[in-house]
Amino acid sequence: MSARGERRLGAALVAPAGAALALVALGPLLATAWLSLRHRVPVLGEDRFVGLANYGALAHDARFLGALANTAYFTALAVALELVLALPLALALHHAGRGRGGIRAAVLVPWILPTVVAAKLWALLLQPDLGLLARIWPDGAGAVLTRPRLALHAAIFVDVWKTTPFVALLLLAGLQAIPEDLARAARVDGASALRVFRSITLPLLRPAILLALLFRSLDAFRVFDVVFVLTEGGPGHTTEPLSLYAYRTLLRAGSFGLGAAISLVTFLCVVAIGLAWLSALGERRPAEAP
Amino acid sequence: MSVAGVRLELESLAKSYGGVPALRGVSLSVGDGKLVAVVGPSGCGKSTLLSLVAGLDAPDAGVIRIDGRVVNDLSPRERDVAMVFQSYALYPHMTVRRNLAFPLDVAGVPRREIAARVEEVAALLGLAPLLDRRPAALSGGQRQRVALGRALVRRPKVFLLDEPLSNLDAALRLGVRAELKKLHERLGATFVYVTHDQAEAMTLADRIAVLRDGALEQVGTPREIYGAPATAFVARFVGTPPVNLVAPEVLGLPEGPIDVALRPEDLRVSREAGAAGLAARVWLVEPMGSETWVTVERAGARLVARCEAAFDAPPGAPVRLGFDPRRLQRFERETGRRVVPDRPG
Amino acid sequence: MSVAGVRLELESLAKSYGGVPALRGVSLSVGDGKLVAVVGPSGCGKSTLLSLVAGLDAPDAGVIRIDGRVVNDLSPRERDVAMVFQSYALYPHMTVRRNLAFPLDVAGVPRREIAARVEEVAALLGLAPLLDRRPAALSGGQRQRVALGRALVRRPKVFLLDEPLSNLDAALRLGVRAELKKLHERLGATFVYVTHDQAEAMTLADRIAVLRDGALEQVGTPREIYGAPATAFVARFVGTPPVNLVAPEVLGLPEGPIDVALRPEDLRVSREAGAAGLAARVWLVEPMGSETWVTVERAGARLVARCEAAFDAPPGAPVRLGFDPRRLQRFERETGRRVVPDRPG
Amino acid sequence: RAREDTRSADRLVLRYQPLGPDPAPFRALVAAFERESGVEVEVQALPNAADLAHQLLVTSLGAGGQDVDVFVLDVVWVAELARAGWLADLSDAFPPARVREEFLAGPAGAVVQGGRTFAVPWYVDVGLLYYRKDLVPEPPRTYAALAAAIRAARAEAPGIAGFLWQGRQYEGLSCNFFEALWGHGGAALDGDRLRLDTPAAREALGHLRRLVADGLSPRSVVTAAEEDARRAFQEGRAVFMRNWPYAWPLLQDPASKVRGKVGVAPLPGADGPAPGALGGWQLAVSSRAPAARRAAAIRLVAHLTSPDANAVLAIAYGRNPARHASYEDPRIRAEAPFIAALLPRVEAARARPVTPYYMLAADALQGELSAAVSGLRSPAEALARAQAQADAIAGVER
Amino acid sequence: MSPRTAWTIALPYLAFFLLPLGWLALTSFWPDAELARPLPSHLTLENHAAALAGGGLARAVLNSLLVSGATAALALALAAPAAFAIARLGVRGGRALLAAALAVSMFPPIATAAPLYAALRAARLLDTLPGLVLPYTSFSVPLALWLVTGTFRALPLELYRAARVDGCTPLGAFRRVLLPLAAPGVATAGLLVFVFAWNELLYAVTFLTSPSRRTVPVALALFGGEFRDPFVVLAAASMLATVPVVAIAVLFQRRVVAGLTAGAVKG
Ligand SMILES: Nc1ncnc2c1ncn2[C@@H]1O[C@H](COP(=O)(O)OP(=O)(O)OP(=O)(O)O)[C@@H](O)[C@H]1O
Ligand SMILES: Nc1ncnc2c1ncn2[C@@H]1O[C@H](COP(=O)(O)OP(=O)(O)OP(=O)(O)O)[C@@H](O)[C@H]1O
Ligand SMILES: [Mg+2]
Ligand SMILES: [Mg+2]
Repeated sequence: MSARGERRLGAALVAPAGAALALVALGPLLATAWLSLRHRVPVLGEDRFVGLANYGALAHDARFLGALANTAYFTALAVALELVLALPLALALHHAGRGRGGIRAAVLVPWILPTVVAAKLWALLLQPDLGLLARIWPDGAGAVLTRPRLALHAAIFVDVWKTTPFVALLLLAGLQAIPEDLARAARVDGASALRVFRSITLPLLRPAILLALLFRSLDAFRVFDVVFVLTEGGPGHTTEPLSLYAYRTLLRAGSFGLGAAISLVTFLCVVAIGLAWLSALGERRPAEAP
Repeated sequence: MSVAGVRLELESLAKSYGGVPALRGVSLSVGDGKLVAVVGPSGCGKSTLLSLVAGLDAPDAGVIRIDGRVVNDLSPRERDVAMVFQSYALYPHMTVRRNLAFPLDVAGVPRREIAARVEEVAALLGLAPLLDRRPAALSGGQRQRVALGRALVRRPKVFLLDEPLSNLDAALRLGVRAELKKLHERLGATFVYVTHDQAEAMTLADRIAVLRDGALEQVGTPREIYGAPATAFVARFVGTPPVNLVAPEVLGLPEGPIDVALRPEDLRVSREAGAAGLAARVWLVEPMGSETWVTVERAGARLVARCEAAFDAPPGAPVRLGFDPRRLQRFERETGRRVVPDRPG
Repeated sequence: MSVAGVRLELESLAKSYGGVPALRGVSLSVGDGKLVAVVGPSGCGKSTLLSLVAGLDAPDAGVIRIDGRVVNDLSPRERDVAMVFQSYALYPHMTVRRNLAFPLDVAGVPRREIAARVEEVAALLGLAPLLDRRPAALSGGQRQRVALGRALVRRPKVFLLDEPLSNLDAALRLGVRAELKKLHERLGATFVYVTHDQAEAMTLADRIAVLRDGALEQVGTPREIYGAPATAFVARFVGTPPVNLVAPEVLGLPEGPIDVALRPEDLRVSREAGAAGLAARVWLVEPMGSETWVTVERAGARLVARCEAAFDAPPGAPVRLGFDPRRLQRFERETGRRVVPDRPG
Repeated sequence: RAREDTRSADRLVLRYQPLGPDPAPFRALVAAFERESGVEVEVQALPNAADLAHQLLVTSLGAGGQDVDVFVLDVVWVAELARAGWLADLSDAFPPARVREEFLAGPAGAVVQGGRTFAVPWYVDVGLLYYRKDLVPEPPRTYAALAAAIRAARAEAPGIAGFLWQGRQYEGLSCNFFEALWGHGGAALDGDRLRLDTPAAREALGHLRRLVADGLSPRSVVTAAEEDARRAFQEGRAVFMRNWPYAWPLLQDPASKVRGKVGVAPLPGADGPAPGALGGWQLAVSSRAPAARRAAAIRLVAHLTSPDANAVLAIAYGRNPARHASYEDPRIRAEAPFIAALLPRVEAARARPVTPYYMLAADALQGELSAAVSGLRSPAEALARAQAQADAIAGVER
Repeated sequence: MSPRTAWTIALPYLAFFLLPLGWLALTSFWPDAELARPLPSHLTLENHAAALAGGGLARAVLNSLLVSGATAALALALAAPAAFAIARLGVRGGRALLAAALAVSMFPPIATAAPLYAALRAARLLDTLPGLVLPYTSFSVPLALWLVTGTFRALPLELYRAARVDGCTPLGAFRRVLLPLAAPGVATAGLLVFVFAWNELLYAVTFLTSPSRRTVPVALALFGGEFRDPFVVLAAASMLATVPVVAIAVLFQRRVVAGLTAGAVKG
């Protein structure tokens, strides 16, 4: 097969995935983009083109700006913690000899548990009055949910608890791809375990870290369930993320145009984050040898 | 800047991989600043030996001493050895320069000195123009040179080199070999050098250790190994083309429970019709440029002789063989052990 | 079972990697069922050449013809070539047996025949006891043999071998080399054989192609390459130890814009006090077992001579040098090109 | 064309939220209709999360399909969905006058919009004051009495919490707020317009905030929903609780620590008892259903809202009937006396503002209420902001 | 890192992850009326019985396994060849596709629910399991695509080349050499996608209406009453429903092993 033939084959292989994406994801995207340019409130019988007015309204919407800040804070802190916690865990999972299968599966359970249940479990544990934590530590951690400035951290905590296994699993997959010879060579070169980690493992893990960062920060930016179950955005919208605002605007309040605009802004933020990660951490891969 | 070499002692080292023995009790002592070449057939345990010394694998049994100190429980880092891996094990994410600098960097050598030493070693190995490439953009031989360079930039107590020159061309190999010799003399570090190249072993080594199936067959100076091999195996293993190991009858000697060995350079082949010697027929003539290897057939056995470059003869041509009986070596046919006294004709 | 060899023609092949030229217009024609050895310094483009022929990379320019048919646009599979990769490229998830069987399996060869051919090739390469291991559990030489075996089980039109024996010990290498020669004769397939081992090139090849910096320096029979090198580069490149390439004055000849080359085996070194010849001093004596390499110093230049094994002298000892002037070769100093006529004394 | 559109007239889709763990009594009720009418009913359960249910309705109705025929509505959705044109006009089968006559005033007011009936009340809920009979001799009728009763009870049972209610940022908080508002003599609706920034509203919200700030209510109420309050109260950890009737049977559970010690009273007000917020569900018919199916659907609604059905719901699921008469139903009086006794409460119950954009505004309102209750903002500021948002929404309409 | 160190590091994590789960497990045996107490007076199986009553949960687990399994299989079937093409065939715009995949998949689900509902209705796929598998697949293709592409890129290029010379078509080399070696990445992707589909609620609750087609999250969401929150039953149900997935995770995990490419190439 010629190079051209190969490229044609490549296109053929990529096409189904591309089509699946375009079909199911691109359509709604465009529909939403169009909707965001309209003022559409079916329950009020409103439906007209307003251009960028919805976006203009958002620029002055304190609730929107608050949600944006909440989301950004949530994303930054949750993802950072998850990564920092997942890395040692992934290494431990990678190196655990006997009983590896068991501990890997065990660690995964929080992530397998349906989010609703996980969040409810923590809502119960963190309940300011009756929760286990409140009993052990009244007014301290037990009361986080009642404190506007702390409640968001509870959501971050639950997200970390639930999602660290996911990140660890991604990193583990990356670790498995690093040839063992390299660490051996580095140790003979005099590197301490820490140095091997810093100079060999970490750089070679970069693609996996990038992947984890990308998917986690994009996903965290769309956080919904955890907050919804834990606080529903309260007290006083202090824990409300963009997705919850969009959800309420779209479906509760039935203001489709504005909801679409919020969704689209969320989406654009997500795209920006993705691009930022890609350019900050993107691989510069060398041409390959014959 | 010279590091005093240290004594490396191995005592009854044994190692097996999942039941397959790779080393079966190897004892070897390498003196301060000496270079021992480890040779042996493919799969005999050479690389295993190095990785035990480096501390990359733990021996199943036996003791490793560096400088009199038992290092079995030390990490590779604490053993202070440099190693060239047979598989190179270059760091794919680092440029050649950073690959070379890595051991120094780890050791906390000042930046300026690192740069100088990297340049030096790169010049030595002809890597200077490649310093900013990644290993993936190098040819096989270039990669091997980086692997070697990464060991040579250091000044460890012990160098462990696993076929460091196998993928280099003859001219380069010769040059690097000479540099290695100089380096060895200058540093006085102890070297363990695994090679398949006899010229390397002969020219570089103070002593050669012949490994066979995970056990030492003989350890000796190059001259001893070549001139007085302890076993038929060693005799056959060193020398290119290999020694002629045949029943004594083939060379017109009395029968016996022995085999006799005669080096190809000690077998004279003459085409002159009237020449004295044993009658034989040419089987194969291989011109090597500087000389010609002639395989002859006699009494059902084949013998190789190194002849001058100009030698030529068609297969089947009758020739006469001559040799100096003093150069014959005798080995028990059963055990392969050398028959002493072996001097008399 | 013999496959007719095919003619392999390369025309002005060029290839560069991100601006770095690896091949700069190589034209080479390998006749039906011939074996051409490709030699050259590390990084000169040998592996690149093979990967272009195999169809693994597309040339930037040039034409590749197999059997008269332009194959530039054919996939490796359609070109029907077998290749040994310098880096082995074994399938790590398959046992040795499945690695060896793989090309046959892909080609849809019946199971029974696959088994037979795998056994055959495994026996040939001494891999029989290792058939059920994975590559990770093999030694370096064993891996290389698997890589070779995977190419040899097939019966393709063209074999491309990239240093297939570099990690094998001398004895094994000799054996495999002989088997390769037999195989080549039996199959009659066309071989392109990259090697650093001169003995391999000389004994196996019908023709040797000397590559330098991505361009062909000379193509010729082994005898031509060794006996009548077209350039000083070729002269220096073949022969171990390498040819002595010096200014004519060093050998007591009249000055001129040329260098003269003398093979080490053509330089006689004599310790006898009264011997005739040029005066020189011993610089280094390297006993190789079968012979001794003696480096002498004269007029600021160093010359190597191959002497008999028994030769010995302390460094600095005065010696006399002799040579047959007819064996001298002359090269323009500027261009490196051979000066013709070069026969006269 | 989609499967749903070709569905024949004798097959209805009913979407509702499960009434309780045991579906059998409800199934029997539906089965009775199927037998009588020969129409098959496919029952689809919605999750019991009001927001999610609302979303599903909006999604499937908004898609313009005939995916459902009969569905349940929260009291506050009727105006909105009717305005959107998604609800069939049921005035022929259920003339407004008859609805007003047969059903409780609150729900009747919610389902009749602009002189037409868009839904039929199914069952109702009402906010109640639960109190500890063992600690409080007489249920308080005013806020001041409530505070005094708490202090008195605390002298008897030190450390006990005072008044539990629902302060989490969700619709429950709105109910609590409107109850306080009515308790302070205020009202939120001025014609079609929501009036939130009024002195009464400021007082009401200030009152809620003070409950927390003064320690009459534990701080945890700012995150509490019904179950949080109920569980704590059931453990005997509080003197008073504002909750719906559903809590009653649970408080009487054999494992309950307050079994037999609980009384129910109207919510206190500034000067006397205040009305409880009206909750509950209505049944509506999709305007998209073709005529034939719509007729069957209306019959199903009639069946499910009949006095008999009211009795089944009351007895099997503890739901308060929407019909006046049912409170006199001997079956209910015998088997669910607590429900029967609630008649004064449900008659007094008041609906949250009945306006098409209640849902739009409530969303903004909840956040501000929560902010005030948890001390983030002063009640005045919070209400001003809520008013601004409500106006923005309403203003857009103009 | 020695296995011992690894365990030392892992133990606090295990505690962190498992203690709350232990509490959840305990809760599932907790009498509902006593949930507000520090400890239950006795343990009961009533909650489990309630969770299993009517067979709805078992049915939901089955549905979820079907949906998640199909999603994982389909996503991998779409993503693996595309990843191969991007990593090895030099498809033009491969990176662009990766980026686009990423972006598109990151669209807030809430914004897509309504348009997808309409699309599925038009395709007569509403209230069918395939109708759920389709959107799940396209939203999980990007993760699988990225993960598997990365894994393919980490494999030595020489292996692909060797397979080609040995007579494989590009697809043959993909199937016989690259795919087995990418097992850790593929298994990880499969597991991640599986769990994504397993946990998804919004689409499931929107697109599925028949009780017989409910997935686990939907079934769990239906346990509540209007105000009642029978957390103990939910705990029991989620414990029961999670067991099969953990078993599946263990199976997937078997394939996530190191050193698959050891011994392949030198250099
Ligand atoms: N990906 C690449 N990028 C840049 N340069 C490359 C790349 N691959 C190979 N080269 C260079 O191309 C030249 C030819 O490489 P090639 O592998 O063909 O050499 P070779 O003759 O096989 O050498 P060796 O004997 O060392 O294996 C080398 O100088 C090498 O550094
Ligand atoms: N992981 C393993 N599992 C099983 N056997 C192994 C393993 N590693 C090595 N071996 C075997 O141990 C023996 C010694 O291997 P080693 O690598 O030391 O050989 P070597 O002398 O270096 O050979 P070569 O010259 O071919 O590199 C070999 O026979 C090899 O097959
Ligand atoms: Mg080895
Ligand atoms: Mg090469």
